[in-house]
Amino acid sequence: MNTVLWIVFLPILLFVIGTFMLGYSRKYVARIERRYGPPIQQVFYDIFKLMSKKTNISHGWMHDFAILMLLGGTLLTMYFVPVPGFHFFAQYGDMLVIMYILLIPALGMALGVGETANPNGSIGISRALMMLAGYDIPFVLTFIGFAMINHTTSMYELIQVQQAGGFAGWGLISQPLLGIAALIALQGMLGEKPFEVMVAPHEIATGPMTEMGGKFLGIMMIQHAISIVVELTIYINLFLGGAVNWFDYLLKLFILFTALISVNAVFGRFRTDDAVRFMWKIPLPLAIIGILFIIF
Amino acid sequence: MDEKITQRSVWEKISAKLSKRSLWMLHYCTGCGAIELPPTMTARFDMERFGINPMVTPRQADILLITGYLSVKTLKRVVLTYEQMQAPKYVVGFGSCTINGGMYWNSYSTMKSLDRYIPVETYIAGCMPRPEAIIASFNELINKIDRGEANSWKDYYNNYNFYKENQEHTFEGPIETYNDIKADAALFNIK
Amino acid sequence: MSIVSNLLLLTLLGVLLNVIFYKSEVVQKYISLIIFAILTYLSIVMYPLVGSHFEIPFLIAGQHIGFTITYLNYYFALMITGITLLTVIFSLKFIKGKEGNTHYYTVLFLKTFGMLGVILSSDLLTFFVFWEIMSWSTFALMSTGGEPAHRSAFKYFVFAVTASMILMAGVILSYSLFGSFDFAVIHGKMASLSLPMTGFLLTIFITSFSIESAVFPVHSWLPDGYSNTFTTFTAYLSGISTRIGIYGIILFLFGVFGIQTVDKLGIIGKINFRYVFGIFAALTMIVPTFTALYQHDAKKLIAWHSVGQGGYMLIGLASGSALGIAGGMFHVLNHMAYVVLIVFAIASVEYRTGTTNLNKLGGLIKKMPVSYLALLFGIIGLAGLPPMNGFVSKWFIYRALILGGYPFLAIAAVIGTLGTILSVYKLIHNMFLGQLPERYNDVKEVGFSMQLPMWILMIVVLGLGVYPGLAMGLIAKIQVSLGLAAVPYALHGIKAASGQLDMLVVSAVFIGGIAVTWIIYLLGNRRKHVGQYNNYAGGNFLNKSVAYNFNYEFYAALEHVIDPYRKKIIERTERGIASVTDAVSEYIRRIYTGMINTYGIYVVTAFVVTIIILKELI
Amino acid sequence: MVNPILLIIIPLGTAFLISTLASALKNTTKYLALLALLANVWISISLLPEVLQRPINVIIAGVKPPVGINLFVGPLGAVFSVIISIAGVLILLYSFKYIEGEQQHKYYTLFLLLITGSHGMILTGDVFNLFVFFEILAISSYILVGYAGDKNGFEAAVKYLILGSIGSIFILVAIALIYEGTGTLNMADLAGKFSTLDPARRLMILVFFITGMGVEAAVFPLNSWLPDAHSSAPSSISAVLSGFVIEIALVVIIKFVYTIFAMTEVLGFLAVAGVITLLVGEFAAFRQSNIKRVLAYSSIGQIGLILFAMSLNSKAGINAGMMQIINHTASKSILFLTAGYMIVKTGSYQFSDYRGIAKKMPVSSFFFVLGVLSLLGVPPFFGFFSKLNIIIAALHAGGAFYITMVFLVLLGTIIESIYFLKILQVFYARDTAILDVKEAPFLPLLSIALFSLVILLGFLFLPQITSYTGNIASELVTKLQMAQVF
Repeated sequence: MNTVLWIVFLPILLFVIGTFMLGYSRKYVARIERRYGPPIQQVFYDIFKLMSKKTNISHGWMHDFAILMLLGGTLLTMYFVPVPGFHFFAQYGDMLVIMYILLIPALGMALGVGETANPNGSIGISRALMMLAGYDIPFVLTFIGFAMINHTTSMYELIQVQQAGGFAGWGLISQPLLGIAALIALQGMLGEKPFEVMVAPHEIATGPMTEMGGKFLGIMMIQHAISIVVELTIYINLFLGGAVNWFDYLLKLFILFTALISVNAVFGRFRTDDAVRFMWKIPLPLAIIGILFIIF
Repeated sequence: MDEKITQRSVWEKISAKLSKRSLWMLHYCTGCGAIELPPTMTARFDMERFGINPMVTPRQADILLITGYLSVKTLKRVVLTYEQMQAPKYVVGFGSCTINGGMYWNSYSTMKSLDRYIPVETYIAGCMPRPEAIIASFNELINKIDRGEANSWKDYYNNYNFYKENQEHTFEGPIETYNDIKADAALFNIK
Repeated sequence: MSIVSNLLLLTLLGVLLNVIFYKSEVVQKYISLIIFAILTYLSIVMYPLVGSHFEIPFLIAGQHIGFTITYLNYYFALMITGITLLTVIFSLKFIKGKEGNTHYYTVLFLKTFGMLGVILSSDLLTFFVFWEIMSWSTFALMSTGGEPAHRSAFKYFVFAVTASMILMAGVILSYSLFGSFDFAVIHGKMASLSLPMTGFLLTIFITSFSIESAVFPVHSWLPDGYSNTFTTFTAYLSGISTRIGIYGIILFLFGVFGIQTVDKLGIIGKINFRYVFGIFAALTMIVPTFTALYQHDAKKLIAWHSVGQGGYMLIGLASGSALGIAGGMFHVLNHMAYVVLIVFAIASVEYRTGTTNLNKLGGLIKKMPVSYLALLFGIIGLAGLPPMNGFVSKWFIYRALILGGYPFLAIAAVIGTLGTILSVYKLIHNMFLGQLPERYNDVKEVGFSMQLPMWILMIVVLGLGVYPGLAMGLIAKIQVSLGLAAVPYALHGIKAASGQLDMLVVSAVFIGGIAVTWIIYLLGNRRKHVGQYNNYAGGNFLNKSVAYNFNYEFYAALEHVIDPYRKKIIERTERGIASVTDAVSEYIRRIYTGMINTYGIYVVTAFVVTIIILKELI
Repeated sequence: MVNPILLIIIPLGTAFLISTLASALKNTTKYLALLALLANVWISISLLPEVLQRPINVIIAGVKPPVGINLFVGPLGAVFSVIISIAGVLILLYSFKYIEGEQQHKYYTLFLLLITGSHGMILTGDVFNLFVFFEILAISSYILVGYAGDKNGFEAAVKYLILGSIGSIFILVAIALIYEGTGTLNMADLAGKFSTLDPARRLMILVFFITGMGVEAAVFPLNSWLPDAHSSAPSSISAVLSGFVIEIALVVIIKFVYTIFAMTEVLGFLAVAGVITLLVGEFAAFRQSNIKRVLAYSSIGQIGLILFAMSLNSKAGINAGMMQIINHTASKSILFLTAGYMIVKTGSYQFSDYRGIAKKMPVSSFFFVLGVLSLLGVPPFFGFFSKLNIIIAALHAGGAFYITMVFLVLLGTIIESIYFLKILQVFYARDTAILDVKEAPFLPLLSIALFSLVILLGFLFLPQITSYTGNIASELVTKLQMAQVF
């Protein structure tokens, strides 16, 4: 019964958290820029407005289906990532599954954008995929290293291992190099500056979103809200010792997110090749050194 | 007009209340007025307070802000862009040029009145209008949406023949935008 | 006896009939269809005979031609006959009217004959005989399709003949060491062999099979060879032909030598034979996959991936754990299913548009939705994303590598997967997505006979993804029969102490997620479909004369990053070897000057040298 | 029992008959030659079972062996006679169409003399007679090489003549030294006495004999005449020369080293020489564009392989070497004979001019492919089994040395495969230049087809063939000759 409740309310919960986090992020950035900024519930208005648009153009059935695949894939990921009090699906899929189902929304998106026949979108996807090659390698490597020392690939068990060790058991503390590498990769994974070249509104007209409007864009924003929480949760679970209760969880989310958007607020944008080079020159060697420490 | 307002359902009222807080703006900057937009967006005036954000593609935008004069060539683009936007959509004419041609009133190549070609929701008078005027105009637009009066976009479907005639007269022939306005009208239950 | 000999004799009959009726395409087509259907049936009903051994009473060098049916053979026989049947069904229309199709089915039968012989053989000599037949028929397969095909087939031949010669050395060396060709006898005597000799022998065999399965430094024959021939052959070759090399590796690593023997072959510390093998496998995953990024021909792109995917199978085998080996073997099946599916989709496009050039296609999703769906299923499998089959086997492999303590091999697998995702997106995007060029406005979907194999393979790809247990049962039996630990499988996944996999749950949750999204989607207003020219272009007017598409140099930025590391060492080495051979032969040729006085000197020299040497000997 | 002497007398007599009756018989001489050779085939085959029971020692003119002249027909001689006779008949059959013109009786005379010399060399039990038959064989082949009468043929014949003469002088010197040292020329007698000679003399005899015979056997570097001679001769003669003439010289060397000199310690040297010959031949063929030169160099390679196999000092090695000889005789004859008509029809020696010839001459091309496959040792053709046996034998010899040798042999095979495949690809090229050529006539094709039967069906008779070659092996290794005579 409890599980059913979780299954029903978890998406809503994470959606609300995600929406407010995005709103907070906009406010935070506005304040750094000395603006007043939008209200914290602004993202909710945006989503509502988009969902209630009267025209919703689409370029074909793949365009329609891509949206379903996008949010569907994100919901899939969401259920497999343990949050405090809910890890029902963790027994059916481990971290490796999560790593690869994380790519389903991206793939769905890419296909839909492809069908819009807009080169801006294609360029955006091309950049997003290249960025993927940049950040995913260090990120997965850190996970591999972490899974290797703990002899498990299950995320739930990794959380428990960390919590058993107390504060010193946190991944970031016990394996600082891996933790830092993963943190940098996480910035790329979230698509925050300086790794947001795939969107680049002034250059390629928001890339993948070029032909997206109305409810399509609305669902994309819902997905964005949820996926941000999910990706942050993955990092928390792997390197910040998971969370014992919801207060702990929200606190960690808040701190981690603030750290990342602070970087986002003050950085410009890397070119794609520079971003990939950066990812392969800083976090990747860090992760490799971290793993060498583990082996020897 | 009044009839329509009274006919609004509760859902539509709530929808208007929420939607008015999120207006994304596509600014079509052909004239000098665009220089006033950065101050409007940045720290001093900060239009994001009202949920107004600049956007780059017509698919995402709610407001089409036309700054300055329009020549035949640019007007074609404006019409295309307008047709590509997704309803409900609001055109804001910025500066005198869009109202009556402004300082180019006797130029042979500029358009004198924007609302002959596409329906305009609000105008901002002035040459050029200050950010305060822009913010005021947006507030006016927000209020209109709240009241359910911002329905000028329907005129394009209602009176398409009028707009099309003016366009074709100016362009000396039809333009192919691949938008079937007649079919769209049916989509919105207009006529 | 009956089934094995029937299998082989039927294939030979197929060769014969096709040679006889080489003028009539219709007769050839139906003969082949019927015979391959029977072959498939026979290989399915072979199951109860597993474990039996047959001999054809005919001596080669004091040795009967022996065949045996094991679980491993059965697994491969099923794949061979099944995929050949699908290829034939697909080819019925595809090759019609193509130049050089008169021997199409003949070489297909000959190739199948060779492959069936190789996998069913129970001794080294039979293995080698059929191996040679297989190599030559592969060469014939690759040669069909004009002058470029001839050139690339020639390149294959150079590699293949080297592989066969190495294999021959290995076969005979083991005969002289063990006194028998029989796999079982050799396996029994393996423990008595000294370790260096074991290592040497194993290296010989593995090298030979590596050439056939296109492992990294010796892979360069494959991409051109596979992509220049008929597209259906590309499917067939990348689907199963290359994997016979993998069969050889499985057979020798685990069946003939045995994992215990192989594990004894240490080099330094943790680095043992398997680890070195794994490094080659890792390079096989990375280098060809990233070379695929640069390709602008669909067939060539897939051919490069065919090389790269071989690395996953090998690295799974190299991991040495039950899970990894199962993953490697499972990946053979999975790869076959999705790569053939992908190539069939490409072939459909080629059939309708006449080109596979990725820079010239686009937007075909509107015209060929079934082919698009086929390609989509295929690339999801190839990229290794859930819920398709490629993910499951890759998951086994990753997990085996991580828990086995091979982080760098695991990361190689991940890098390979990322490269794959990049290039398969390019493939599907440039063919089916983006703007539809005006010249393809009249393109239609392919007919039923070409759709049918694609639908079947789509079901296989998805079915094995959701219910991996369907194949894992057989694989677990193979593992037991090879003396390995069996992988703890369930119908839809893996049961393990930590971190299980249940593909049914994953798929169900995914479908649930899609359903929820669909409800949200329905909450909004109706969507409206628009044409491709109704598109944002910064206010510009689009029409059919405006090329508004992005497919040329799709990953230019990444290529900028990779380019400095792309030294083309392999190409340069190969060219070097070729030019050295040329130079050596040129010098040796010049020994024969054509002048009688030099010849006289040779005779005198030979005389003197013989005296000097023989004086020492006597 | 048929007297083995007939094998020598019949062709010799027919040769004289043909040359005397040439004016009367005109172009029908060839049937006479065919009859003679058919008789040879029958004799040699009927000898085979008897010889395998017990070697035959034929005494000529009633004088007992140590003093008189005799023929010794062991398994080696019998099997080789069969090979020579059958190959001779088939090649003769081919020549019927291939050799035309008024002077053809000369061709048949010389051909029969060549067969005479071949039989004689292999059957004789006397060292000096060996030299005589060697000269008959050599001289007739010099002339046949230049038979076409063109510049190339003449030049090649002269080179062959000069080098061949050097070789025969060496052999003569060796024979003289033998006779001076032991006082006997009978091989069986010699076998017992040879070891009594002092080492220096033995060395000199050995060296003179090996180098002298090595010229004819085409061992590197004594084989420099071969590419010219084999490529300039008429194709039928190339087939004869490659098919069994060089092999005979080789087998004589091997026979002497094993039985008469009984100096198996030099076999290692011969094995190395064989491998070097193999590699030189294959590499030299690698960049040839003249099809007959390719085949000629390939013959060098094959002779190296045979020498290597036979020098392994084991029954298995000799057995395998003999099988390889059979394979080489059949397949190289096929190749030369098919290439012969391709040259005739296209008028070019360059195989690059044969693009797409398989469309016009499908049967010839098919046989060419068969020949190549067997020569390369592709299963299930006969060449596969001989090559397999060679390598088994080599590895049984054991040691890193022989493993290295095996790898070099396999390297040679790789090179050989590559250049042959290049030719095949040209034959089967799709984008054909319009070649206005026709298929070869029936009779030559029949002869080629009969050769192909050997390599195609050889594997069915493998046990029988191995039993014959196995007997040869035991003859050589157990020095059967001595045992039988004394």
